[in-house]
Amino acid sequence: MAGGRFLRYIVWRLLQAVPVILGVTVLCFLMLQLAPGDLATVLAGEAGGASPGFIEELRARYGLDKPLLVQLALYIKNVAVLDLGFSFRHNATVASLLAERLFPTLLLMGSTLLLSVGLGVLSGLFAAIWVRTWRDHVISLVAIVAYATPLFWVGLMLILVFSIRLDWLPTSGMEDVVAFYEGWDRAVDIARHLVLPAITLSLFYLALYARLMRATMLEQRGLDYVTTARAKGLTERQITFRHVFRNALLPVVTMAGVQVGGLLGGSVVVESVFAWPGLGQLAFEALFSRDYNLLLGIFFMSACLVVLVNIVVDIVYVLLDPRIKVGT
Amino acid sequence: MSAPSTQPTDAAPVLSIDGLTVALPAWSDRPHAVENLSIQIRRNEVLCVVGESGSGKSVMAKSILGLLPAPHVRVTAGRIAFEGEDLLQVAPERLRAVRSGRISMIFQEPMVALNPLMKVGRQVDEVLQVHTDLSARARRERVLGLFDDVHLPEPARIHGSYPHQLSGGQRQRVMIAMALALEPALIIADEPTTALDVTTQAQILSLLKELQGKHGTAVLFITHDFGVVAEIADRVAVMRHGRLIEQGDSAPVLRAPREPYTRDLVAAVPSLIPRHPDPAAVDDHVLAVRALSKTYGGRSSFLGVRSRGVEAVRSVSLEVPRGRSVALVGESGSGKSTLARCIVGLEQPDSGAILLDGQDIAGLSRAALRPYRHLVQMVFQDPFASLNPRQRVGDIIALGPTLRGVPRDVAWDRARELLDMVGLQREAVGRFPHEFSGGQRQRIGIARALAMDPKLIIADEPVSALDVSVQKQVLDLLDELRLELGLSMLFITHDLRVAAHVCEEIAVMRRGEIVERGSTARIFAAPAHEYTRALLDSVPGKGWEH
Amino acid sequence: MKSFWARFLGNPRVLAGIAWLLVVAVVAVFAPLLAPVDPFEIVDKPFLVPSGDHLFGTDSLGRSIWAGLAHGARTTLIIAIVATLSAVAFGAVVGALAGYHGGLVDDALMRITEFFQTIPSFIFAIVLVAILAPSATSLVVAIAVVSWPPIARVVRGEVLSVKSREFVQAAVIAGQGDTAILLRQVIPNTLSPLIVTGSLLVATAILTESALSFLGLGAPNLMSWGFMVGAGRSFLRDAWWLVTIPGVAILLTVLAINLVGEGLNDALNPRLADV
Amino acid sequence: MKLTRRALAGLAGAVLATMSLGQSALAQKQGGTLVMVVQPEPPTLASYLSTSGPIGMVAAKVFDGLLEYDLDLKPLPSLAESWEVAPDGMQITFNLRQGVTFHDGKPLTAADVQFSIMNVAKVTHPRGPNTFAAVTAVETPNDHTVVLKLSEAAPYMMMAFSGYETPIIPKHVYGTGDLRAHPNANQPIGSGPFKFVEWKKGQYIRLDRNPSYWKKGQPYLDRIVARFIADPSTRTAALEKGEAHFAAMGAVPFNDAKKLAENSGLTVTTRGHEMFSPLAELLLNTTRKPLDDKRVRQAIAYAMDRQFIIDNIWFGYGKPATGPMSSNFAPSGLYTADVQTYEVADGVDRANKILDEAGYAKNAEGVRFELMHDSLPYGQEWTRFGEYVQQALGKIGIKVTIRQEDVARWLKRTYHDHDFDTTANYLYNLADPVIGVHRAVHSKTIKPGTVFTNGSYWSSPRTDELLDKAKIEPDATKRAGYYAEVLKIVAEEIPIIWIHEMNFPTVVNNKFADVIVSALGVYSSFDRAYMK
Repeated sequence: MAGGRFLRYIVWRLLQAVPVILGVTVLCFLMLQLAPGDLATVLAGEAGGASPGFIEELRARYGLDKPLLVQLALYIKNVAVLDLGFSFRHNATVASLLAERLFPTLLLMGSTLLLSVGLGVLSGLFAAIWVRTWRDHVISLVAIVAYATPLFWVGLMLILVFSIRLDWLPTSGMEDVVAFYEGWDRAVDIARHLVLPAITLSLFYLALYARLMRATMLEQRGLDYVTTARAKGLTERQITFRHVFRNALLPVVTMAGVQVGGLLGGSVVVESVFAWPGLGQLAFEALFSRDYNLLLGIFFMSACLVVLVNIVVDIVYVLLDPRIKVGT
Repeated sequence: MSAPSTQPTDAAPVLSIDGLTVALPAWSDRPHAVENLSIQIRRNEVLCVVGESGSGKSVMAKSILGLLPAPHVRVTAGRIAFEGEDLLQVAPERLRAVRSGRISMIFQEPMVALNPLMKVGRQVDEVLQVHTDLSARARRERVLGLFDDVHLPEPARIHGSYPHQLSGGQRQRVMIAMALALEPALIIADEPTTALDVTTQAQILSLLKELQGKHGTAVLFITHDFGVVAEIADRVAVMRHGRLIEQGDSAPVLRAPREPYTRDLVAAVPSLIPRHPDPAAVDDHVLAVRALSKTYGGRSSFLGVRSRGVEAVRSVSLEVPRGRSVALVGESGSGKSTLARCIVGLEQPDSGAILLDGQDIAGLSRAALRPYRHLVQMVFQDPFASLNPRQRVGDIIALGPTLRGVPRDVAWDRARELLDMVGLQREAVGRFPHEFSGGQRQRIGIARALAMDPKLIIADEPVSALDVSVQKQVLDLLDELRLELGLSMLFITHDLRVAAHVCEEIAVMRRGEIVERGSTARIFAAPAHEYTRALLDSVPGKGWEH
Repeated sequence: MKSFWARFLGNPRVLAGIAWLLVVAVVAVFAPLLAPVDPFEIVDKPFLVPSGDHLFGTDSLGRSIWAGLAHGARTTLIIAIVATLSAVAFGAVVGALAGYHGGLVDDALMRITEFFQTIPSFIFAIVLVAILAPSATSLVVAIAVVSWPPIARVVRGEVLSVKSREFVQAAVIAGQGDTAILLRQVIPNTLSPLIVTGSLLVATAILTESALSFLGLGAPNLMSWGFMVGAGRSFLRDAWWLVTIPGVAILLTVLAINLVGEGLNDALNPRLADV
Repeated sequence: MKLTRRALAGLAGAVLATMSLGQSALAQKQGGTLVMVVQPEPPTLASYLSTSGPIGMVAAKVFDGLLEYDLDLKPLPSLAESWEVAPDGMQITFNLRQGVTFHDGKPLTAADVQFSIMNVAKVTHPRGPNTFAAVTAVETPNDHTVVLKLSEAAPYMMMAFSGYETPIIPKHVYGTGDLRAHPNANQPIGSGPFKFVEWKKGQYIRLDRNPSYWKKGQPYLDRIVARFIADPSTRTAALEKGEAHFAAMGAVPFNDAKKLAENSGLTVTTRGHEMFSPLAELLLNTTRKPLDDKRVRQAIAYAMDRQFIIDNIWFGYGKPATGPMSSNFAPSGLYTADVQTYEVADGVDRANKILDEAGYAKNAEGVRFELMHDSLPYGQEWTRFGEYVQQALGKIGIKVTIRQEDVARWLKRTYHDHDFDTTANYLYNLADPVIGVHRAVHSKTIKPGTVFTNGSYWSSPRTDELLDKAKIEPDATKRAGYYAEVLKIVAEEIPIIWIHEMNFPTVVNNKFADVIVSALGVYSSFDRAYMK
């Protein structure tokens, strides 16, 4: 495919994403207005009390006294120039608060995606190769149980076993706050902290992909092109790896794209259990303190992330499947 | 190239199947797919195995190379002797060496028989890679040579193409190149032309014949089409319900079959000689289409990227005289179905007129169209998709009348009569479609069309999905009903034999245009347009008349 | 080909799933007879280990875990099923309209569906529950609101494929109106994938309910398994049975639903099962 | 210059403190990092704007106050080397320590104190405007003398000069720009023992030793890191594993604290809350029927089994309360337990009898009337408490439905809309009844829209009068007399069902010592804490 055409496709997809993201923002904005109580009350409550005059002053200051549509228009106008506003609770710009959470979020999301897709595809692949043997049954059983296990339960159990009983890994956080490692040591330290949350969050998706991969592998194996390959004299291994594998990967890629939104959401629980400084936890806090600028910023950013990942998935799809045409 | 050390003589069979029995899983409607089957195929010979669906011919073909879908379908008895070995007994490695090395296979639908994600050159190359020690460069040369042998244009371009970038005929040529790669002793071709257009089919058949003659390969050719048999076979084996009915040299079997079943089958093939005499000219037209055009797609987006649409129908004019049957003949993509869909109001034409009993219905809204709906009814191609699986036959047939205000019990009574008329039991009203066979469902479809008392019936390939014997019955039924009820019919088909059987007039369509129109007798006798001639030349078994 | 029921009930996984679901259903229906106390009532000392007196022990306030489990089965199932039904109903309507009408209607509806899919669903559910204040109704609403988009997509895809089938064209030619075609011809033929997706959605709904309860957003006044897990989470290490028993109940039920749902799928689309 | 009795006592305390410091200094070495769990993560570090716990826990290490307080609430010198209260109580003079610098190197002067009181505490602080209501002016005769002019005597004010309650902040930093959205709100600059270094949002705040702290050799710790762990079970795990060394104010679940106390590497103490004395209460809306009926309120009070609540919800961390004042005020003589008690063995019978007599008959289902209880959204314990209330009141024929809303809604419903039947709460008594007790029952504190005030809307002219007298009464015995009567009246009227005095467990890793040395507990500066 021509590079220029590919670039045009990406630009086209990005342009297409604009109304979606805008729509999500408006939807969220209006939804949040339904919640009683506002930032001023919460701040006053948090501060330990304040006079009514002071609360009114806070409202005026945060623009909460303006009519709803004016607030919305102002917000959209600002978002259009990528100004996500100011979090009065944190006394910092929303952009800076989000920026701080971006790396941990992407790290957790990325490693979870990698782990779940990688291991999920592998275990699905082997389950399909060993179909109807005890090894297939073990993989399938583990997958279906993992698929049914509540996330938080897994998290608590992993801490109990691997941190407290075995003392192999830290319980929580993203890095050691006594040592404050630098450079390479820091990377290793972060990796050690990442292990448990990433495993917890991947488990469900890993099971999902393993099951999907196994099913599509089996489905693909019944197709005619596999019979052709067999008639060519290829070994089963060659058929599996040269022909079936890539075809079976396509639905998994599609599913992975769909799941990114879920991944961001599911991370609320994991981040809370493992004290991982991601967007999910921030969203949780922002919601309960009615810090709507921040919460909307988080929705905005996660919408962007989801849209971006979907574009990436589409590109991967184009690369994997020559039948998909670019530029339509 | 490794030639076998002991060259088999012409008399000795290349492959000999003895007492082959293939069991079906317990839940199937019969215990065996193939039962005690014995056939031989000799060098330099084309053996056609003919049979209707469910005869076990494909299962037999697949069992030769051990390609049955294990573990449910498996060989339970018999021998498959090939070059001194029993293929049912050899070790897996040996079987793999035989596959493509000594016996290769061509499948019905090349689109799905090729890996969609792999360039076709690589897919052919794989055969050489697995079975020979040739270098990559040498293999590429060989693949390009093979592509040339099967008359693929621009072999280098094809080499780097994906299956979806090729036409159906080109794909099948790739499959043939793949089958020929190692000059095997035997090629098994499982309905290799069924999915192709008539003209392409003719080309592929002649290619196979040419290559077979050149290499002296034996070909086991599986087909349901006696025309194809007549075209290509040296010998014929007829199968039914997993058993061999008769076998022999093709000319005697086709001319004078011994077995009644074979006789029925042969008799069911419509003749190429038009059945209806040249009709008198009539001015009274039930349907007149005037300069009709229809373009698909062509939506513009806000970025100003405007995709060009497909002109499916280009300024077509056509008349169906009252009481006549007109065949609309063309290959896939010729626009014949689009034209039909415009006439019944499933599509809105872009321009032109559709005069139904003199009333222009083109461009009418769905509501405005409703009073005219009953005038034109349609019989569909796919007997499985055309009946709602969740409705009773009575409701299916009575739908149109009840919508026009006929009380339900009256409509159901009429449905019973209609079922009787199309040769089904009256009790069928209370049953569901899945309880019927394909032919029976097509009869239900006809009954549904008749329930509206239409003036015109549009039959869109109504028999192409049916077995030969059933095909004939449905065609005859349609013809009888038309004459008896004085209906007019627009019959859409790709099969000139079918057209000759039921239609008085023919219109030939290509690329959205009607290239030739005239009485069936005239067109068969003296085709004016070169495309019509090509179509007639491509009809398989045209020289054979039983 | 075996019949649907033979394929469905001949599957041992399905039988195991159905058996467990039956047990849960019986317990849920007969909870007032099987555990004739208010599940919130303090019946004995706190933290009693499972024993003859209290089948599954007591929790941190001395409430019977068995009573909680039995009455909680009701709440959990009702919330999950009502939420799923609402999601299925709404998703099916949106998907059917989009798929059947195509064009602008399709574009608009699918864009809106995309909005809902772009917002991380669990965060969305949290926000909804917080806005509506935790209650059985708001849990149902929240779960339904985040669950309908996949249903809409499935139904739209099915409708698109069914719509192009010839019997729908036959109905058009017979003069049947759009709404009638959609209701009589199209929708009945999209039911099987809808049932499969819907049944699996019940499992997801149970997990979502328990995760929300874990975060303290469960319905007050109603005993549910998620509530029990949420209330017992702090005592995981001192009194394992507080969390483990409802946790296992959730796991087994979700597992059972998945097994049955998959069995349904395999039985309705026998292709895979017979490879 | 005449020193008052209190100032003398303060001086004596200071001397004692210095002596004890000198003695133990031998055992103390410099170094070590203390990781404290702070829950939840503070939104900012502007303790001059907010009394929010997490903010104070961190900011109190960065900002000094004019005074410190020991475990018995005795004021000790800090930035003020000495102080003097005029005999009529209308003037307070502080003599500032010299040579104190802020973390940016600039010297601390009287102007900074003046700014911190007049422009900050009296204006932006949530409690300050009340506490310092009597302050009319702050005079600075020279760079190290500060004189507070009062409109009336305010003896309670002496308890409000800690670095947590009234931080002294640099005028040259916070005096410019908008104080309520100041860039340094998240990067505080003070004169305290620890300097702010960095804040990784969602993870930790890092404070490093201030080498030029005015207490020679102190602080001992090199660093304090405040870590944020949202999940309570994980917090316990981190403490057990030694990844965190310190947790206070409910950061550790009460049941876990009990278990951690058995861990040989950890010490659990309940000291360090004397300055706060939180009281758990069942708050009744006395403007609603039938809660406007004293007899109904008394019946409800009888129906509560306080010891059961303490044992099973707070796992023993608490002591039954007798009224709006904590027994922590017993040493000052202000507290009395001589009031009507509801902690009786036959509480349920008495409650039923009272309600029967008052004419609230049970219907066929045994229900007299129904109430809605709003659970306090500050943690699991309060959810359990709500469930307990539901059960306990069920026994006396009151059907309770629970409503669970989030903090924003609860605050609005309780203090803004006043739209509730019953709810729970815990109010701090703080260092003096004037600050902590008056707000719960005085008619002046019935202020819709102001949070953590008189939520029951109950008051009486007599109690108002007594409270107003107690506020300006310098004589402790007289004050005690006023309060004794107030407590008696309130216990009988029982507009709020006081449940228990909350004891928050503080968990300290045994590697560290002298962490809790003040009534302010976790809200103190940790300048004496050291690693063994």
